[in-house]
Amino acid sequence: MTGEQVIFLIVGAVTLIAALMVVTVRDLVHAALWLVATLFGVAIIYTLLNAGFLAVVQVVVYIGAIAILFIFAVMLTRRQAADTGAALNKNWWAGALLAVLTFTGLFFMLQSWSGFQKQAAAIPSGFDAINQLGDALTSPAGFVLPFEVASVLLLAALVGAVYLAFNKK
Amino acid sequence: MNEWLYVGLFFIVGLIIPVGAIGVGWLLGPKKPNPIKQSTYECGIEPVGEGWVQFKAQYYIFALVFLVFDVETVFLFPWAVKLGQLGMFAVVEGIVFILILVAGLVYTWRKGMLEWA
Amino acid sequence: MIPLSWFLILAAGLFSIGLFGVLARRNAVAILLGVELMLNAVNINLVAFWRYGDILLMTGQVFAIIVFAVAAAEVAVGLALVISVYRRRSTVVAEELDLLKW
Amino acid sequence: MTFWNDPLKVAADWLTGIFTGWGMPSVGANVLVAFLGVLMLITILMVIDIFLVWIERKVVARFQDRIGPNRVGPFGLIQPFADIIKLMIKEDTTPDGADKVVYNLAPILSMMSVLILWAVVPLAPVMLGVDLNAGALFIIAAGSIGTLSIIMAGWSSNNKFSVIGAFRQVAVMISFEVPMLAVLLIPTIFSGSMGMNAIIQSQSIWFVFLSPLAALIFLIAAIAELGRAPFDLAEGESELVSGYNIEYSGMKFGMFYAGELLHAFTFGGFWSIFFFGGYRFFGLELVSPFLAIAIILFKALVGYWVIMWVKYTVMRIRIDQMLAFNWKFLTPVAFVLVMVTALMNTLLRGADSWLFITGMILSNIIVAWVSMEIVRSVSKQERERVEGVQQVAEAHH
Repeated sequence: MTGEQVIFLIVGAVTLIAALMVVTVRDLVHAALWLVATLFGVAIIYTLLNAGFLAVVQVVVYIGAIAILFIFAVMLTRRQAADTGAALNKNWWAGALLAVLTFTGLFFMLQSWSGFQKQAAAIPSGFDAINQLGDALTSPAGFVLPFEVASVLLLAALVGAVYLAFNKK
Repeated sequence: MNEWLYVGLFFIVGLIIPVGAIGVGWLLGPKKPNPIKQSTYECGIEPVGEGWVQFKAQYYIFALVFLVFDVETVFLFPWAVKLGQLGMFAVVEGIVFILILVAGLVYTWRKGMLEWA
Repeated sequence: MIPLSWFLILAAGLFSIGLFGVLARRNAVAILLGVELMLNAVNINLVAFWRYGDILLMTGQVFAIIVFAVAAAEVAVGLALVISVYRRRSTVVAEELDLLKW
Repeated sequence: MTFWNDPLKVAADWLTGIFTGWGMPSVGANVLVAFLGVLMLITILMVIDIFLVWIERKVVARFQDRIGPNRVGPFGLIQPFADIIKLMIKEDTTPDGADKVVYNLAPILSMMSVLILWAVVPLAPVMLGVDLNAGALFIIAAGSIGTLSIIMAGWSSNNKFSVIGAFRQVAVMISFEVPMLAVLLIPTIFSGSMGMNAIIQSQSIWFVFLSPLAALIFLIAAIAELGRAPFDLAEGESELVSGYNIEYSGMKFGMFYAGELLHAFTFGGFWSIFFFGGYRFFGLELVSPFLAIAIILFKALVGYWVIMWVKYTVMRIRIDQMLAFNWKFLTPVAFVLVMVTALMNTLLRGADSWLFITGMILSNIIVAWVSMEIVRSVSKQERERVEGVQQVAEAHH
């Protein structure tokens, strides 16, 4: 077993445990903090996939912005410091069953696929992901339209969210 | 070898040093807790109510605008890296991209959501 | 080296946990946390397929970045909805929001 | 390859030789040597941090026409060690109802978020740290961890003041992150890379001469990120007692405090890297790596001094003023500057370097002038409106 595999197993296990904590702990601030741990684990997984730029973006966008927004929202929608009452609803066992079924289904479906055990090719020397990404996002043959549409999407989200949450009646 | 391994070492050492410092402080310091010492500090008077206050919704608005601009600027970094080798077309693209988002800022501003009222 | 299967299984596990969170949590904010987990699982898949496919083809990474934008938009609007509901009904428990039941 | 030309590599090779001589596999030896190197760098940083306390106290004393610490040791140099011993032997209290794990984790994360910044700082042409190609964004990523640690500290203390302080601090930090990200695009545009070393290498003309406005916006945003005056309302002593770290004592408080000082020093360093050529100084950096380290540390100290100068000169402003300043002034100006810089950079490509510099400076001055004019006319209107209201009120009396 190589060093990378050991790191993957440790990080993967921690990520999955943190994800389980996200969906089960009662206190929502704790759930948000466990989400941060999960997201950080995913960022490490990106670095193992040689996608360093995405790992940094993951930390900037998810931990720096989305997790903060979650914590703010949790604090805005409660009247006392701690959460009380059950964390899960009455039909949680059905949800658990469905989740397990999904996982087994995905697992067997993937296992029957021929590329499942594929190994990664070596990275060509001089390969710079950010440069390539800049090319892909700006060349007319690439992803110019998604690039601009993303900005329209963000604009729509901003306008919609401001309107929804703070339309004074 | 993966350069991120070294960044990981910085994370590990960055954890060890403060843990060590706090650990030494914990070993050397006295440990005599009592209820008065443990009570939360409110300028010397008895704590009133619980340690919780309702927040202004304004905090959420600023976090929201921040989130949108954060994601946008992250999009712009690959564009900026490549800009030196691209023509006018790429510049116009980026400017349109920024202007669309500035429109969002202007909307929020005009709705009076950036006021701390 | 790590085979592709490890990443795919991790992503599948993360997705299933997220699905469980969406189906089983009572608090609306917690349901959105579950959605975030599912989006992250998708992103792991996208990046893994980029790395294990043609590395010069940036489609996987571009899609992952688009997913970041979509996740940001989803969180912004989703949480705004939750706050809006909280202001009207003073609760964020999904079961108690039964206005459209009948 | 002698020791004086590349000390780190010589030392690393020597240590690797020793470790492999003990029968360690070469990969393990490499990782261990890198670990020791990181440990050494961070230990040196902590020592610098201790002296920063002394520097800060001396400088603030001079600004306020005092002498500062001068009793313990020559020029009071031993004073910070006395402070540290005091912090260490203080009792470490935890308030009732605190969330223990989160409460203890917060100062650790706060310190860590500052220390990891040094992973991407190039100290000399042969000591690049980790030359990440996403270096500029890495700073922001580390800052996000710092933001998170403040929320954790404020929330877990179970104290109203610390929660309010934390929320204000976080609102300020995330708001000013936007103009900071935007101006980081400008060195990226000029150098065509986000890597710290590439940015330094392309500064045959310091970027401050190409874009003085960007350097200024970066400094303002950095001061706000650091939560220093005039943006330190989170710890307004008279209203919030001390902000998010009220309930911390002993070494845990020390971590927040030391983290803040080192953070300011580090951002002085980043300011010099992005806009003042980092370790470059008229070719002197090529003479010896030690000289290069001295240059970058000196520039970082100058940046730190400027941050202190602002801190002890300008008074604290209110949170509404601060957020309005950011969202209604700094952010639009930063984005306009990015657009103008991108346009000019493409228009002037291939032009003579003097023409390039002149064009860039002129465009900066025009952006600054136009935005100041807009602010002036808006504030004039506002003043007239306020005076009109006052006159109406007086007429009623």
